[in-house]
Amino acid sequence: MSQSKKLTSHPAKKRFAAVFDSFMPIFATIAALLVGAIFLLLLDANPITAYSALLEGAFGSFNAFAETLVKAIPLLLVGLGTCIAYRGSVTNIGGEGQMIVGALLSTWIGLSFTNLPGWLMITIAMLAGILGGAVWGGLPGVLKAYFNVNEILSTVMMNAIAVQIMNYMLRGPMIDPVQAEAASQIPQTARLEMAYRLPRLVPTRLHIGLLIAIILAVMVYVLLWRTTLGYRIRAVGQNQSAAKYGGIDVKKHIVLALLLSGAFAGLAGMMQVYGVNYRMITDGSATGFTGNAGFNGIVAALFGQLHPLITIPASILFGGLLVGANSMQRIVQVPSALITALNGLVVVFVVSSEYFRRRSQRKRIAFIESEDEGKPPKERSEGLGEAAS
Amino acid sequence: MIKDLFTATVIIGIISSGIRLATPYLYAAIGEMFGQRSGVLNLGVEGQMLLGAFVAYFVVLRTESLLLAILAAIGVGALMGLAMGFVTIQLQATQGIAGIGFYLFGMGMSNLLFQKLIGVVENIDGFSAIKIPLLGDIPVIGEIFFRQNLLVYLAFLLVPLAWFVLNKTTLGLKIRAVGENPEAADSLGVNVALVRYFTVTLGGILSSIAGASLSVALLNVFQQNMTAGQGFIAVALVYFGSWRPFGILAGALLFSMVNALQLWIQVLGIPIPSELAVMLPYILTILVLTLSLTKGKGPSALTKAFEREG
Amino acid sequence: TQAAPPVEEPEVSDQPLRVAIVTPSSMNDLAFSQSISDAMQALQKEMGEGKLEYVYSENMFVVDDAAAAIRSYAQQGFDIILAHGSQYGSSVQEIAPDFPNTVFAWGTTVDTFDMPNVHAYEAASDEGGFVNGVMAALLTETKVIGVVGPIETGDAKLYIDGFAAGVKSVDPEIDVRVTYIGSFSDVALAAEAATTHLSAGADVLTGSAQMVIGAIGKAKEAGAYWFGTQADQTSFAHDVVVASQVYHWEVLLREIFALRQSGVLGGETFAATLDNGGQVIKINPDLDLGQDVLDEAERVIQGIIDQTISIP
Amino acid sequence: MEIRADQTNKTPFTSLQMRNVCKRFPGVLANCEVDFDVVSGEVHALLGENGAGKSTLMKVLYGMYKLDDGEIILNGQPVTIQNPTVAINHGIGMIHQHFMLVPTLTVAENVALGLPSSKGPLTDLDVVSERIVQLASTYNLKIDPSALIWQLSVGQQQRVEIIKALYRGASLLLLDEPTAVLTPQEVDELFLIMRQMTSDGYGLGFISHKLHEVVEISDRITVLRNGRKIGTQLTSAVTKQTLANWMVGREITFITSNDKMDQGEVRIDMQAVSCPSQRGTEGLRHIDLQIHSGEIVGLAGVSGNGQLELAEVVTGLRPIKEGRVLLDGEDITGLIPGQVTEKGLSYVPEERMKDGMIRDFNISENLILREHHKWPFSKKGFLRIPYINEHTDKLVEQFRIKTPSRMTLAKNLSGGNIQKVLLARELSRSPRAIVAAQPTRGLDIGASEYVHEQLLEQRKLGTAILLISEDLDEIMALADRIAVIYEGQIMDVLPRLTATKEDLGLLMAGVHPGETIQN
Ligand SMILES: Nc1ncnc2c1ncn2[C@@H]1O[C@H](COP(=O)(O)OP(=O)(O)OP(=O)(O)O)[C@@H](O)[C@H]1O
Ligand SMILES: Nc1ncnc2c1ncn2[C@@H]1O[C@H](COP(=O)(O)OP(=O)(O)OP(=O)(O)O)[C@@H](O)[C@H]1O
Ligand SMILES: [Mg+2]
Ligand SMILES: [Mg+2]
Repeated sequence: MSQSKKLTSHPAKKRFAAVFDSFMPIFATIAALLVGAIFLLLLDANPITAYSALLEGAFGSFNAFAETLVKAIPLLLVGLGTCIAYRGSVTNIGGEGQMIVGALLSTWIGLSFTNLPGWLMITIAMLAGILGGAVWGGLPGVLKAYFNVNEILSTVMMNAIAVQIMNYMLRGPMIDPVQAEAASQIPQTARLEMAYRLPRLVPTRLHIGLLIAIILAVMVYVLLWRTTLGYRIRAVGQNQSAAKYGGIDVKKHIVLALLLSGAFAGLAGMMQVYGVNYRMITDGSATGFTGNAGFNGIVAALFGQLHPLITIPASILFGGLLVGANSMQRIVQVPSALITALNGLVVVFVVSSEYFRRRSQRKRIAFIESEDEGKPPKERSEGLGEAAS
Repeated sequence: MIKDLFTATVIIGIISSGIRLATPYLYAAIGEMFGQRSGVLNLGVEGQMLLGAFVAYFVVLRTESLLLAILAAIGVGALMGLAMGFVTIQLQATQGIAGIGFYLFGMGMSNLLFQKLIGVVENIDGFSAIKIPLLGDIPVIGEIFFRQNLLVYLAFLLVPLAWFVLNKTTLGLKIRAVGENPEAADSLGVNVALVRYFTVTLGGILSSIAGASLSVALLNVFQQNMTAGQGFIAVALVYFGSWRPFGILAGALLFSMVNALQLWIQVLGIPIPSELAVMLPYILTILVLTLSLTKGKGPSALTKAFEREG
Repeated sequence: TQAAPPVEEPEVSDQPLRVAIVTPSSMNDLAFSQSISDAMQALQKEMGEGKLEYVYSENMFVVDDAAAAIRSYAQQGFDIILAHGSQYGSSVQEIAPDFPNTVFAWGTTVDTFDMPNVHAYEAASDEGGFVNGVMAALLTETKVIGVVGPIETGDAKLYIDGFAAGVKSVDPEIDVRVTYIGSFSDVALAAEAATTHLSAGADVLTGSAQMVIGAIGKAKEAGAYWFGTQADQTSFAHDVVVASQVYHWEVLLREIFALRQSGVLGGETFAATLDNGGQVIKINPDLDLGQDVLDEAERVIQGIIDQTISIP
Repeated sequence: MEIRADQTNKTPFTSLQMRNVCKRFPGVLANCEVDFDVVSGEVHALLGENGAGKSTLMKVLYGMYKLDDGEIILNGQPVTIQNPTVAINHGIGMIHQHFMLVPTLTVAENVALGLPSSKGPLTDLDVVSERIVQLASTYNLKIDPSALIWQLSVGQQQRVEIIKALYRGASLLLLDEPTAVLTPQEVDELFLIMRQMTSDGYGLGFISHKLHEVVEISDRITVLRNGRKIGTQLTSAVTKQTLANWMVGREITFITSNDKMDQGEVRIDMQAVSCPSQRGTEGLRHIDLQIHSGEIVGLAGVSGNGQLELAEVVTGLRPIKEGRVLLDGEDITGLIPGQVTEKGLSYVPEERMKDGMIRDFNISENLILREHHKWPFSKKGFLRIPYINEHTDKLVEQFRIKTPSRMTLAKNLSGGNIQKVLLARELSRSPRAIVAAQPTRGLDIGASEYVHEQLLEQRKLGTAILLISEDLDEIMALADRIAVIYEGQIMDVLPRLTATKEDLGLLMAGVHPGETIQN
């Protein structure tokens, strides 16, 4: 366990260690896949074939990479919300429900007004998605701040409620008129106007949502560490009683933290409709629509050490894993349940690898004369230890 | 139509459905409560339930032994709990996320094993109803309360037992102290990690039994994803019950009975959309908690990893 | 509108036919997805060694992932791609134009989007539902029948509506009570829904989708008759399952294969009906139902086939 | 009464030596080649500035920190103390400055925690309670075993800590600033107990910043500076002044304010203020109190008599039930804390880690807590990082905050330096009025001196200051007038020049001097 006490503080070595640390999630992913290889062997599949299919499917071609990015968009958006919630010390596991409500509201608007210019409708729809998510996240916020109802409870319950609302809307008021006539009555809405689709970036399914999400990531970074609002959310998250003493309205900022994190999920829901499916369809479950992004986005944020900017590559990596795993399933024909189990293993390994990253970081800090809290602005510092000797 | 709901048949039906539906919640939520009281939030309950449900079912299918089935479920639950413990206690991983990881793993694994080892569902002979002598003969009440299967009785006995362990034993004292102020407990030589390992493992075992109660006692089948979110509801019920066994009992019964009620609403043809009926238990649970005046404060060290510094 | 399909010589070679299937639940769900898997196995046997190959992606309940799978199979050059889920329509519509030589078949629906390489297929599950309903009406003594459904749409609703119509055609006084439990997987709630029906006086039950195994268990415990759909559920509860509506997709698939050999890649709609044998009512031979019930079922089936009986 | 195994098996304490102890934290060498020893029957005091490494040394001995280098020899045997359990088994007990108690449990439960029970797996709280009462009477400690910790005053909580150690058979007891939170009477009681313990053969390690206490109670004194040992002396051989010089490395003057100030208008005006209390016992009852511009009013009283409530009422943290508070004639009743801050009121809360600082924020972030939303710290909702950094550097230097960097998290500062950060924030904003609760608690003498200077400086600038302190010496040294609070009421307000400690003591006990004491 413990290594030699006296590390030589060789600068190149230290830099290497720092780089090594930041790749920790990737190593953890690889370790999880190695464990997964055992399952593959048990299932009579060749792990090497399987994993090269995974890599190929995620990053192997222009189109594969585009698919990975498409998958990463909702993960990144939900992940950004998670970063905010985490700093405000609230636990939002209602991403699934918030995505659904954001999608419902924006789809409803898109179907109600068919003659608007595309850019205008897209803007309105984004706002509607944000609004829907914000309401579905803000409500647990209000319940927590003013009625002391734990947000884990309320967000879990509200996920279930959102699914039922979606099922009702898609078979009732919002059903595709064609389906309303048909015998099968598939619970789906009509398709959005061509003009309303999010513009594509390159001739793949990759849409402009990626750019928007990346811009938002930078904005969340600025929000959290460069604005008074972010400062307040973090202060309330760390110590409510001190925040109150600092003149901060604690209840309001609890609501804000949940509301903002819900807003991002709502936008993710909108983008799934306007950027990918162009209509809403339900199979009766939340996952059918969200693809589990409400949960996986939390994981992506963790991959990104709950830092909005690192969450960008983290979402892409995680998106690639999900896309690649599906492709692996197709090529080596293993049951898809294996993919779910692997997904779980990766999450567990990555979240555990944080320990090793922290430990090695701490060790480094002890020998470099700076305290890097992972937060801006970075500063040099004088070691007291040196001064004392 | 609404007044049809106030007949004896319906009320008896709701109570007895409620008791059955509450059974898995009780196991899972009481297990989760122990973990949380010591400071560990486990969101992986759903995955543990699914694995427990599968393993118990599989063992009955192959051996027809209910005892072995429960032992196997206990074993699997303990393993999952220990793994969760290792990750969150030893490696100090963020608890919420680790739990989601174990949820996905348990769900995927149970599905995979089912597909590979069984494939096609069959009915099994699980725990059958036991009529408690005398009590079981009381009209109405006997039927509701005293003609259930063993795992149902045990679930309800678990509630006072959990209360007793938590409040009257040295172990319970350690659990409460560790969840509230691990530094203080540590400074008195309480092994914080060990206590947490114990509660998380116990939580895993109880979640696994919760799953088994579905597959080998209440339903006698296994189906992929058969828990359908019950593990998450169980976690929510711990908050509803303010981390107290009897509070959890109240929450589990409320949720389950409203769920039974919504089925009756549909059966009696009361004209509301079926989706609204399905939503009812979720809405009412939030509402009741919102309007209730006394809400406990959670254990202060909940979700906080403990590490002695320096 | 149809340009002649780009020449792809109908090869009479040894090359096997390559089919890819995308399904929303798992291939052994004893219901919807299993029915297509059974059909493929039947066809493999029928066509002989090495003539038919198939791969699948199951549990593709995420529409987006299903779309990726469909596109990827098309790229890999599969001959026929079965998008076996009503929610996959949009994806097929998007993808099919990019692969004009590939046959896409979308089930269960009737819409081919007027595309030359898209077939649509569906099951007239209301027909089987109607037959089941007629038998149920003849068997009930309490005049109360309970139905357990997942969500109130699609194939489940079609079956359940057909079932109710069948019951009413025998005796409009019979009470058909329907519960939708809002989920395809909550076995416990499905079981409790069945129990609730039983307490409310039902002595015959039916239901659709994979979570009904919970309900069948309760029917078995209470000795109430059960009617199944989507797969043969007799083996699951020998004593109470009266009849199951079973799909034989191979009937339709055979046609789709044959059309492809003759160069027709799409544009047709198929329905699995009692008439074409795509749908069969399997009656449990071990139950003593009484000859009149069997006769009546036979009469109704015949009536539907020769269209003397129409389902409202 | 049954005596447990763990109380009888322990070898009695004879001596302890720590040799060459080194302990490093990231960027800090907290202990470096420190020697420290205690023998049976003595009190060995540790002295040093804030951050000198005193707590660290004690925590190393108690197994809470791992030793980086050096050795520990107990009763002649070298020992390794990996964790507190080992320490307890060796008969070492520790009273932490931040109490190690579980607030939601009872006294008896806190004591019983971690010990084997006479009833096997079941708790034996009745037995434990009995023994607590017994121990308590031996050492004259009054305590109710069934009380919940959070309901107890700090003094009482400390007694629980002592009982916990005694109950476990500790014979070497380490006390880290035990007197900082005690009233003078409680300090006297504690010293009585400590003397009784040394005469029973206990060895005691003792940390305090109050030189008179150290001189009064200890037999030997070790001084630390910057993590290194400066020297060890017999207490009888040193004076307060030499100790002070040792610790700080320069001359210390003990300040008192003798200069008469011209007082201005009434600035803080409390009119018949009542409010509910913290624990549902007594709140404030019709408080009338005026503080003038350029005046320091000292609020004396035994802890828990309404000081916290009074401070919070003025600063807007606690709602007022009746009456009103004026600042420069303007009604500030019912304003929220942010608005009160806006009006120019500064507050130094007593529980600084809980109420005044954010543990996981760095020094910069903590320094802007009050005015983060105002120019020059922010502009249009954006923080002005360069200015904030500049500001931090200035205050770190001005208030001599000892820290590796301005990015250091508050929780990694020594207790005294945390207090300095807080004071820097509150005093640097040119307030109109200051409410300061126990502003020098836990500060070393150099720092206390500095704080006192600052308060007098503020007074010179015309600020109205309410100084809440349990340290009568501090109040007598600084205040112009002294108000005494008892059970939520102001007993009397005396000018400092005429006040005597005896009168104040009586008032603090709820008795007016001259009155006959009735029961
Ligand atoms: N857990 C820790 N992590 C990092 N640094 C620490 C930690 N504990 C103490 N330090 C640092 O070690 C040094 C010595 O701290 P210590 O608490 O021993 O001082 P002290 O003498 O007790 O001071 P005070 O009189 O203020 O209580 C300080 O610079 C402090 O910031
Ligand atoms: N949980 C913690 N994490 C990091 N540092 C801590 C923690 N608890 C205490 N510290 C630091 O450890 C050192 C010793 O803490 P301790 O509890 O002994 O307080 P102290 O130095 O005696 O404080 P005071 O001045 O109030 O007497 C301090 O520097 C404190 O800031
Ligand atoms: Mg200290
Ligand atoms: Mg200190």
